[in-house]
Amino acid sequence: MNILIKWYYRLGAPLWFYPLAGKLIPWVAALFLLFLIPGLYMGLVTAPADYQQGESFRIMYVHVPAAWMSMFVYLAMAIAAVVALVWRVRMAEIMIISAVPIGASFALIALLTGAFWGKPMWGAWWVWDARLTSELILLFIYLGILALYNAIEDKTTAGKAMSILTLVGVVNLPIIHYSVVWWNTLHQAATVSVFDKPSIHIDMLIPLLLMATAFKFLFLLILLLKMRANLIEQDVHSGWVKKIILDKQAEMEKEHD
Amino acid sequence: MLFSAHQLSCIRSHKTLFENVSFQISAGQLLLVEGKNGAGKTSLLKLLTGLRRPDSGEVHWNNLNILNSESDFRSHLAWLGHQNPLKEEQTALENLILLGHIRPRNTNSMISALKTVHLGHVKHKFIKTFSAGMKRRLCLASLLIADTPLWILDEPQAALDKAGIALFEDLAEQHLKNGGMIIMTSHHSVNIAPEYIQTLKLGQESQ
Amino acid sequence: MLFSAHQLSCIRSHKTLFENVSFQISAGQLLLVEGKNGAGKTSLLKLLTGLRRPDSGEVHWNNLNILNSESDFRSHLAWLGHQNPLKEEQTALENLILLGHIRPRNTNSMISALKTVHLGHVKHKFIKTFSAGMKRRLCLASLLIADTPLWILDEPQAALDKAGIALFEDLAEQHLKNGGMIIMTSHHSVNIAPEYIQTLKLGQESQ
Amino acid sequence: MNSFLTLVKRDLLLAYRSRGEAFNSLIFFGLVILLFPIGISASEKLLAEIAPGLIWIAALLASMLSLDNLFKEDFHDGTLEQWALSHHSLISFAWARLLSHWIITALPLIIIAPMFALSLNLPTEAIGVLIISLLLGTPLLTFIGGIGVALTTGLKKSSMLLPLLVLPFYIPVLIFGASAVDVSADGWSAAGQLYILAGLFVLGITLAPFAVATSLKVSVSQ
Amino acid sequence: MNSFLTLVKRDLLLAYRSRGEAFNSLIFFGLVILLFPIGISASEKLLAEIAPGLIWIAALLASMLSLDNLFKEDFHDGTLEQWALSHHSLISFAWARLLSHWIITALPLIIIAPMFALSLNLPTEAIGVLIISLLLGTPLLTFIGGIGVALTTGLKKSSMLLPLLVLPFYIPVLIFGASAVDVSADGWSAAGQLYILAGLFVLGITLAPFAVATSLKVSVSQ
Ligand code: HEM
Ligand SMILES: Nc1ncnc2c1ncn2[C@@H]1O[C@H](COP(=O)(O)OP(=O)(O)OP(=O)(O)O)[C@@H](O)[C@H]1O
Ligand SMILES: Nc1ncnc2c1ncn2[C@@H]1O[C@H](COP(=O)(O)OP(=O)(O)OP(=O)(O)O)[C@@H](O)[C@H]1O
Ligand SMILES: [Mg+2]
Ligand SMILES: [Mg+2]
Repeated sequence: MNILIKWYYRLGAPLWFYPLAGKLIPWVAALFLLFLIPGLYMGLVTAPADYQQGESFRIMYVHVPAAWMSMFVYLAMAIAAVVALVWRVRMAEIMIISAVPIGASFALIALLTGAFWGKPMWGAWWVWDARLTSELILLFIYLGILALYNAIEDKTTAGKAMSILTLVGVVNLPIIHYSVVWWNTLHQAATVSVFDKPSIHIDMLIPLLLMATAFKFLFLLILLLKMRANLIEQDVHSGWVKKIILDKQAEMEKEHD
Repeated sequence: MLFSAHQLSCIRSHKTLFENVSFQISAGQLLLVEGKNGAGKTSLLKLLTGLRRPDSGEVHWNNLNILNSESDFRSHLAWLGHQNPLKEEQTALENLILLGHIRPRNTNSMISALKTVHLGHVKHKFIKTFSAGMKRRLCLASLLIADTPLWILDEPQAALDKAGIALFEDLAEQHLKNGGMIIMTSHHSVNIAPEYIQTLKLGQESQ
Repeated sequence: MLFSAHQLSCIRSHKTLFENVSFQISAGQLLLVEGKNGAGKTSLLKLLTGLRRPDSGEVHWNNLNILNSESDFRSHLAWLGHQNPLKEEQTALENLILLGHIRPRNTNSMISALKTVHLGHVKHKFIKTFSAGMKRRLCLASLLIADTPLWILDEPQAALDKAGIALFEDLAEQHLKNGGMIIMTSHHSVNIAPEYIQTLKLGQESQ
Repeated sequence: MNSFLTLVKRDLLLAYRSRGEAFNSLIFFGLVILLFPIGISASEKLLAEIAPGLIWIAALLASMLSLDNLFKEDFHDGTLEQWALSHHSLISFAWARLLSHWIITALPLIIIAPMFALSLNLPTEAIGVLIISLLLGTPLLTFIGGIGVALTTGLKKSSMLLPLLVLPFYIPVLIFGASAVDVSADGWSAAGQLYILAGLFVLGITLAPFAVATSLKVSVSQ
Repeated sequence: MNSFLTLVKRDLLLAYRSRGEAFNSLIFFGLVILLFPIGISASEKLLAEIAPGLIWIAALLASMLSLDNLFKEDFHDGTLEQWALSHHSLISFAWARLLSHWIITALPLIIIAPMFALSLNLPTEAIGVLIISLLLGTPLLTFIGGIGVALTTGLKKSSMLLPLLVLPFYIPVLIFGASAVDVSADGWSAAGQLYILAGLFVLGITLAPFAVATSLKVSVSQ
């Protein structure tokens, strides 16, 4: 436990986090490509066409991972919100605010791809069905969090307010996930489950899982980039940024010599 | 009883208002916070009450950080800010009753407190018909019915006329004599026996 | 130039605040309205500006009732109430420009007026980051750019620190020297050469 | 507890003193419903068809607009600061305000809703469900809205943010509330929708005051 | 004239600074329209049928709610008092405020209305009439509403009174505006309704500022 707390606070220190993130970024980017390329190839080329949906089902390889990620990102934010509120770790707040636009983008992608998919499948871009509505609500919650943070000038206050709102929004996650169970809807029921045998052909499943993993690394990649940017932006006036700039200058001078 | 601040600093919109402010007061002492307009007096008082968190430093009540022993500290504190926490649509007495619920009560009766601040004859009038000074007096009355040793007051004399200021000074001196503590700001001289008073000057540089 | 009040009286919620108030001031004079909290000082000033109608009596500017020669009177008047007519979302300079449009302008530049009240260095800052005293100073600056002989001011010194009060007294004395007139209220002593000052005491009965 | 009751009493008294304010949301509610027959020159059948949704939307809008006053006055006159610094917990303050706000703004609206429903030709059988759904739903609206208000109350320009913050949480309430009335107007059982509303009600009413109290603490520290 | 332009410029600048506020009525407008498909689970045909009325009612409500801010800030911070005591007439002040308020709150709404209209399946032919009717009608709403606000702005609890005061005058505008769109959606000419709106527009826009200025003078003297 003690180690955990120590680890926490070290991760909570910008001076420590900033260079670490810098080192991680190329690796995460490499992992992202490693999963993306075979995932795309298998999904778009080798996977068999669906007997019912034809080729249009291939949009699934973007839709489903994006939809999953829109929820995963939110979950990660909610955990960070607990950390931020209980232990007052500022890095957790930075993480949330950096993750919000990413999560919102995933939600938007899920909505758009879903709509494009829905037109041939259901004959309508949009229906007011439980899953679709709750996903739309998720997008609004993301936007609300972003707007709230930007509206409050004092960023300490803004961080706290944002964390509270993030936690309140968690109720929406189970609603999205179980909407297909609780209500009979047009939308597909769960096809992949941890406990059951998946109800999807293995040739379709593998690229889907590859894409889902690739999306996770994409999230991590953008998150690290954004967190670094947000940190620098908020702390321009503080000591550690100056120190990093000085270190960088010293490094460059060494290279010149 | 001991109230102390250690190395407080406060930053607002990237400007350091003050740094390394420390002091310590005990029973029967008054701390007068002075400073120019914009020196950060109001901001300092908010740190001392715990409404704002200091950007660095700590505030202690009986040697415990007030952020850790919140409820204990608060049951000893009476705060009066720039504004008057009064409802225009209620009478003076109704307002006082509500304010009485906020802090631990002592044994003084509401009516006698109102009389002390010369509002006895208007206790059933609505606040909206009060002038600026009358409202401020009613707030002072709320201090008299509270059983809290520590008063933190932001410009308590504002809007009071000369009689009102003299009254406040009387009440404050009484409170100090009974072993209370006061922290307050003021732009004017305070007529209280100097042996009670400590002064803290904020913001030496030109604003 | 002559400003005079004749037998003014004012009634608020069935209570007569004052009756038979009369005075007369001419160029280079200051009328200091004194009185306890709730005596009716603010109410009197509102009668003098024409914002409220007196319940009886008349106010004259150059021997004409101000209610009849409204626009002439108003182009000679600068009024500053309890509140600061400033917009939080605008900078000091933008606010001053707008206030400059309300009254006839004299030849002073805005920038020099801001410098006079020691706000030159924050002229491009938003009002919402100003402290109480800084806002009040900005309002004083608006008087400096107006070409109006008659100033009517309700507690102009409120919220000002000592330096601010001294500054105001300087400005007021300058205005009087130039043949202006001032009517103002205050709870504090006013440090202006006594030959300029007339005093009017409101509300003799105990409030 | 004592101070909780005092607060509720204070609020109700204040509301009574300035009666107008209490009728405010009621009038707005009536207005929205009233404007429709005028604006859409509709047949009775059409009106009856949209009646459940219309009443619920009117209730939602009225509730959202009345929120603005929930903590504003207490914030600006410093009362909130006083409560935040008192030895009582802010949760009881939040509870008291939310409860009395609901009594003042939503209860009258529920009482008068059947009248509007009938005038819109909603079948009499659906009236009971309408009332139950409003009784379960409007406290939710007030309590969820309270979180949004508490978060934005310190801001000068909060009004724009509020709808954005609370609407996502209002929509589910609207969906279940309106559809409960809708199905019962069509002669079906609305039990499912009402159970869900009841579940949300319990959840909201137990958790929201904590969120409100925490948010108020944050707002007051600005 | 100079001070008139300065005032308009100030208002637009302020609105730009606190952008949120300007979007306020826009968001509310969108909200009301959005809630309907959610709340009444309606068929596309039904939606198209109520679309003209719905859009007009949403515009009316958005306009009415935004009124609250028309003179409130100027009243409370003493700016109104200053203008009342200036040697300029209050009429130019009133004109400037009304004009900039319309630009800030109504113009964006008119620009975005066609989008909502299309999403509600309003026939494309009716879009033109919709815009013209809004262009003629919303200034009327603002100017008439301005009189109500000016009358009530000094009162502490003004919000309740306002709808009661202005609504009777809003209803004719709503009737002609909505029916203009309605008939043109059915393929008829809306010229009659638009002429009446235009007449009201001219009348309102010339007379209202006088009434507003007079009412403001009364309010400020309290
Ligand atoms: C705008 C419309 C749509 C939205 C907002 C949407 C939203 C979502 C969401 C949020 C998920 C993740 C659910 C979870 O993990 O619990 C998901 C998964 C999925 N969606 Fe969609 N969807 C839309 C349209 C469609 C359409 C038209 C289809 C195909 C007919 C489709 C097929 C799927 C499938 C197969 C999954 C994976 C289910 C699972 O394994 O859980 N979606 N969608
Ligand atoms: N909300 C805010 N945002 C940014 N800066 C602020 C804010 N409030 C106050 N300040 C700044 O903090 C400084 C101190 O303000 P504070 O109100 O503490 O001063 P004060 O000493 O109480 O002044 P006064 O005597 O005028 O009351 C001021 O210079 C002001 O510009
Ligand atoms: N809106 C009102 N309705 C009824 N009575 C009022 C109203 N405003 C003020 N009064 C009464 O008028 C009297 C004078 O008020 P006024 O504000 O003029 O006093 P003042 O001399 O300016 O006091 P202060 O020194 O406190 O500013 C007060 O006794 C007050 O009760
Ligand atoms: Mg201060
Ligand atoms: Mg006064």
